[in-house]
Amino acid sequence: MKKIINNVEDIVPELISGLVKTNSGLIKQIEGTTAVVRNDKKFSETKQVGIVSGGGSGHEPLHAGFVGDGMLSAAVAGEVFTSPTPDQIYEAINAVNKGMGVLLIVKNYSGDVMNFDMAKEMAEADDIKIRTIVVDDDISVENSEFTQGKRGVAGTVLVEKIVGAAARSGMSLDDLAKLGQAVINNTKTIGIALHAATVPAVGHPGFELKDDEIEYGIGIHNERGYSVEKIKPSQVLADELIEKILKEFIDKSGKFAVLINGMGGTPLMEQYIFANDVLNELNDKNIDVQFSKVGNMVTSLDMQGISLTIMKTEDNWIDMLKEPVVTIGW
Amino acid sequence: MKKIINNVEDIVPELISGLVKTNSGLIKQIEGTTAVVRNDKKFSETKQVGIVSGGGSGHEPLHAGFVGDGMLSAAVAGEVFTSPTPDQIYEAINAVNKGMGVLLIVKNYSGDVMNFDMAKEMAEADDIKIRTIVVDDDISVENSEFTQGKRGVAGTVLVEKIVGAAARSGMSLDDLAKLGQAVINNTKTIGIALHAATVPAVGHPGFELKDDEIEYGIGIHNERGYSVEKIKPSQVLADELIEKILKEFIDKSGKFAVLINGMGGTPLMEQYIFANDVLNELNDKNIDVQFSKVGNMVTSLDMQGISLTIMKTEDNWIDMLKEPVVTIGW
Amino acid sequence: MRLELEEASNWIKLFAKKVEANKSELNELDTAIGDGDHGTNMDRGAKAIVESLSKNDPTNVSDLYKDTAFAMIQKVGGASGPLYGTAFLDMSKAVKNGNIELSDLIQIGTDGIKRRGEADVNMKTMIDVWQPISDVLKSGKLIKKDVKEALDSTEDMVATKGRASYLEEKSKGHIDPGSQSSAYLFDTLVDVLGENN
Amino acid sequence: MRLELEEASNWIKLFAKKVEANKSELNELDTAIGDGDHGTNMDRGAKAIVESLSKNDPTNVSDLYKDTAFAMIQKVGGASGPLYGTAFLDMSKAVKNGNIELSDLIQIGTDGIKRRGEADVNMKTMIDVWQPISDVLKSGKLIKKDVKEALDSTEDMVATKGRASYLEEKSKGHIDPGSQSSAYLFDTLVDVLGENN
Ligand SMILES: Nc1ncnc2c1ncn2[C@@H]1O[C@H](COP(=O)(O)OP(=O)(O)O)[C@@H](O)[C@H]1O
Ligand SMILES: Nc1ncnc2c1ncn2[C@@H]1O[C@H](COP(=O)(O)OP(=O)(O)O)[C@@H](O)[C@H]1O
Ligand SMILES: [Mg+2]
Ligand SMILES: [Mg+2]
Ligand SMILES: [Mg+2]
Ligand SMILES: [Mg+2]
Repeated sequence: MKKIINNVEDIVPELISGLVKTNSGLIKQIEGTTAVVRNDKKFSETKQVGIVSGGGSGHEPLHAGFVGDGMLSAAVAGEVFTSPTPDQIYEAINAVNKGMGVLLIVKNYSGDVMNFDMAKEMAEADDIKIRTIVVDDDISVENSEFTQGKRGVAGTVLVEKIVGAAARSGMSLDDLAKLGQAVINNTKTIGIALHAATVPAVGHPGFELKDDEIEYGIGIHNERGYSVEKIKPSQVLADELIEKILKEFIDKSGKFAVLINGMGGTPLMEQYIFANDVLNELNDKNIDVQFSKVGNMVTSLDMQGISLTIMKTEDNWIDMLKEPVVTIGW
Repeated sequence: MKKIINNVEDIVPELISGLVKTNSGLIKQIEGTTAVVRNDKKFSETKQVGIVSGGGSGHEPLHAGFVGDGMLSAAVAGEVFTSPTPDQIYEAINAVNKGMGVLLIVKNYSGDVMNFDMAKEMAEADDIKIRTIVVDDDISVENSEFTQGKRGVAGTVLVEKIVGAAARSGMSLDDLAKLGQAVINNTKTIGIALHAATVPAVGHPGFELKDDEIEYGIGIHNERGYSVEKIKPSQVLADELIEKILKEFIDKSGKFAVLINGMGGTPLMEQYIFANDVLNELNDKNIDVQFSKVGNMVTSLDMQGISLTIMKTEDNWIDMLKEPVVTIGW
Repeated sequence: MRLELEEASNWIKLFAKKVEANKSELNELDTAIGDGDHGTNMDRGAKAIVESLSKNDPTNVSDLYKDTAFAMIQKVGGASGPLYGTAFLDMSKAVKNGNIELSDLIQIGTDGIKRRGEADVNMKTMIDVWQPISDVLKSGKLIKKDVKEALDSTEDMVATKGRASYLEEKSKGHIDPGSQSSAYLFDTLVDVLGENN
Repeated sequence: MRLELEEASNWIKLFAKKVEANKSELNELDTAIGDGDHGTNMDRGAKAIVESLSKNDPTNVSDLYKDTAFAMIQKVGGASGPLYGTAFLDMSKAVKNGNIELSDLIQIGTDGIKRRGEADVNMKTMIDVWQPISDVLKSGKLIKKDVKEALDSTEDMVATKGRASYLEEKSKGHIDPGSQSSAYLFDTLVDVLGENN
């Protein structure tokens, strides 16, 4: 394993320290935690529902990179690929609560769900109103009804963007939770890997792929997918993933949003070539794409690969996606 | 070689097509070229000196990702790692010329210098006033006086940012060229690689490094550096690179700007850990850092590695670096 | 049978030691069907327990379990932190107003895990060790063979909760990592009680 | 000696063929001391030349050289595009008002490269083939041995221009890729002239 790090145990505090040092006007660290909270003037002057997200580290810029006016109020970073602890989440809730309540955006992993739940119980004991939405956009796991359910992956950032825009405009906690759940229901993602990630504490890639193989349906923590196949041209990959995702939408009319997400080790060049193929194919299929975004948003350490997220939007979601925000990563 | 592409010959047009499709409010393609030009309302309504940059592809988001209000007016993309041709550059010049002249920002490679020179000659034949600045921030090549000179690398983006801000504020062509040259003189970069890039037409990494080796002083086109050593902790790397760069500045007082640049295959996590070490060390050395930025700005395909750029600023350069811009990549 | 402070304290410390010694083994089990960090997580928790106990030096079993719970909750994260944390927190509350039977105590911990994890037996989780051990204690003495049997039973299960559930059928044929760490907990309990408890 | 349209046209077409056939060899040379694309670049240029000539079917040598120059300038990029392009553009201008001596023509092309590249002999660039060939032509007939000698002379040079110059001393021991493509140009010139020119 070759990584630009110091001690493996210091990865998260050092990462947060680097983030905060290079963006001090935007975010600050919550003392004694690896959580960050907005540090801009507008934040201290304006009342709104607090939006808190978080999860294991290794997905940068998610989540800390999406803290700022119009997106998250605070983000809590756990150890690499490990949910943060309830006390840290509780601190973040306290740091953003302005009396209008706090919405928690959680990715659907048992660890995250449980730790955020415990933090919620702690905050409720202080009479803070809390609502939780659980993102589960990954459609690669079939039969998910009988299990933990689907995973939360790249679609999370679109949820954070829309909910963040609505919170900025003054929406109430209950309405935000309702909106967030509607967005989640309409957001579908699937990913492929060319090369697995190397978890620093493990020291070798989570799984092995041959020189001409890719894996379909991977998660963002090296969870293996549903099949290994030979690499194909970008165009074919785009067609396959689109077909799989579109099956999830019964009604294909209306306005759609698309996210092409790099997994960390795949350069922008490939992401844009893939984006070109995706948009061409969606256009051929008469899907009306009104918003699209490309880049490393929800990564998996140094994994090489991409994911495709398609969202069927309602109301003014497209406008909310397009609203300018001040964050590191959007 | 595993890459998400179609035909190797179609990489650049498809990449540009993806970029433009996903950012149509911001940039548009100049017909018949792989150059892009600003497409925002303000561009068509405001007069300013045109700022054109460009170079080989494979460094995304550079340059097209920095086209927008406050940075570049247009960017010209050549084949992978190959300078664009003069006719394309000439088209870009024509697309941005509003009568106040056009500044060309060129990285110091003989191909780029010559092709931009020819485009300049073509435009001057049309009575367009042209000035050129040549970025050569890479300090890894010693004895550069006797050769082609130093290479232009990640510092280019800081030059584009400051010159772009000044152009937006209405600065004249001659003053912009003077400013740009002053910025270049004060900008120093050095990079390391953990893994070489794979040029698609070649199909294998440009050079081989062992599992515990890194190469110091690499260029952004797989140009080899000055030494191969064992990987070290981020802190040690930061100290070494800083020491090497600070030697270039006689006067270490004043305000400094810092860019930590990912080479394409290195995740943000490592970049921020490295940034933390860099800022700690500069702080210990009493260097007054007033601006810092972290991210994949000037990449080298899928190369794993980072570069460190330090700039000694003058006048209001820090403010110009901090000014908000509307681009894909800044 | 009830655990007094000294026994309970020995138990928790032995458990922490066992976890630290078997960090890599737990990571390996979790690499096969999870994300490879159960050992790292539990090791962080074990160290936090040791630190907390030596700092607070709890003077009753309720505080002992509470310190254990807080150390797990605040330092582990992931799935195992809240699960062990909830078990011990519920156990702490239960013994607050007077010591209770060991078999009741473990059932209370088990119920905490079930509630927190929204899970039950046969889902290939640590519950598949906690519940059988609780049952054994109710009907008599606990020996290491009981622990081993419970642990081994997870091997052939298909996971329907936790990270291993994404693997569906492919989760079969592997011991559940959380069940292994729970087996360490009950092995060390037997060590404290003696095989003739 | 002057090149008439048919000879000149044959020359350029043979050169394009030779380049296409040796694309990988040029890439390999450029991988050693450059960025590995000289073959890809020149091949793109060669294809553009062929296309342009078949489309425009130039009726005089000036137009022939101009079409060649434009194809190189517009399709090659990198360093070699402007260099070959400038050489042929200057040659086109020179023959516009009447054909000139071949030795003068090649010297004009060489001067164009020197001007564009701000370079001279002994810097391990294509100039180290163009200039010696130009000298040979001035003093008599050109044979392939002359071309080979000029090409081989680049092997021991240290590059001070172009991408290879970043390698400083390490650029020694390798043939310069642009000199190799230039050697193809002059080898095919000999083919057109015949070894007894
Ligand atoms: N919902 C749940 N209910 C009960 N136990 C669970 C649940 N989810 C996970 N577990 C237990 O937690 C263990 C994994 O812990 P750990 O690896 O530390 O957390 P994570 O899965 O977040 O990485 C599993 O082996 C299983 O025994
Ligand atoms: N300044 C220069 N003057 C003359 N020839 C040069 C100069 N720079 C490069 N060359 C020639 O160009 C060749 C490289 O061409 P090519 O690989 O196509 O371009 P690039 O270096 O941009 O990749 C070199 O081998 C050398 O012969
Ligand atoms: Mg985990
Ligand atoms: Mg090149
Ligand atoms: Mg785990
Ligand atoms: Mg080259």
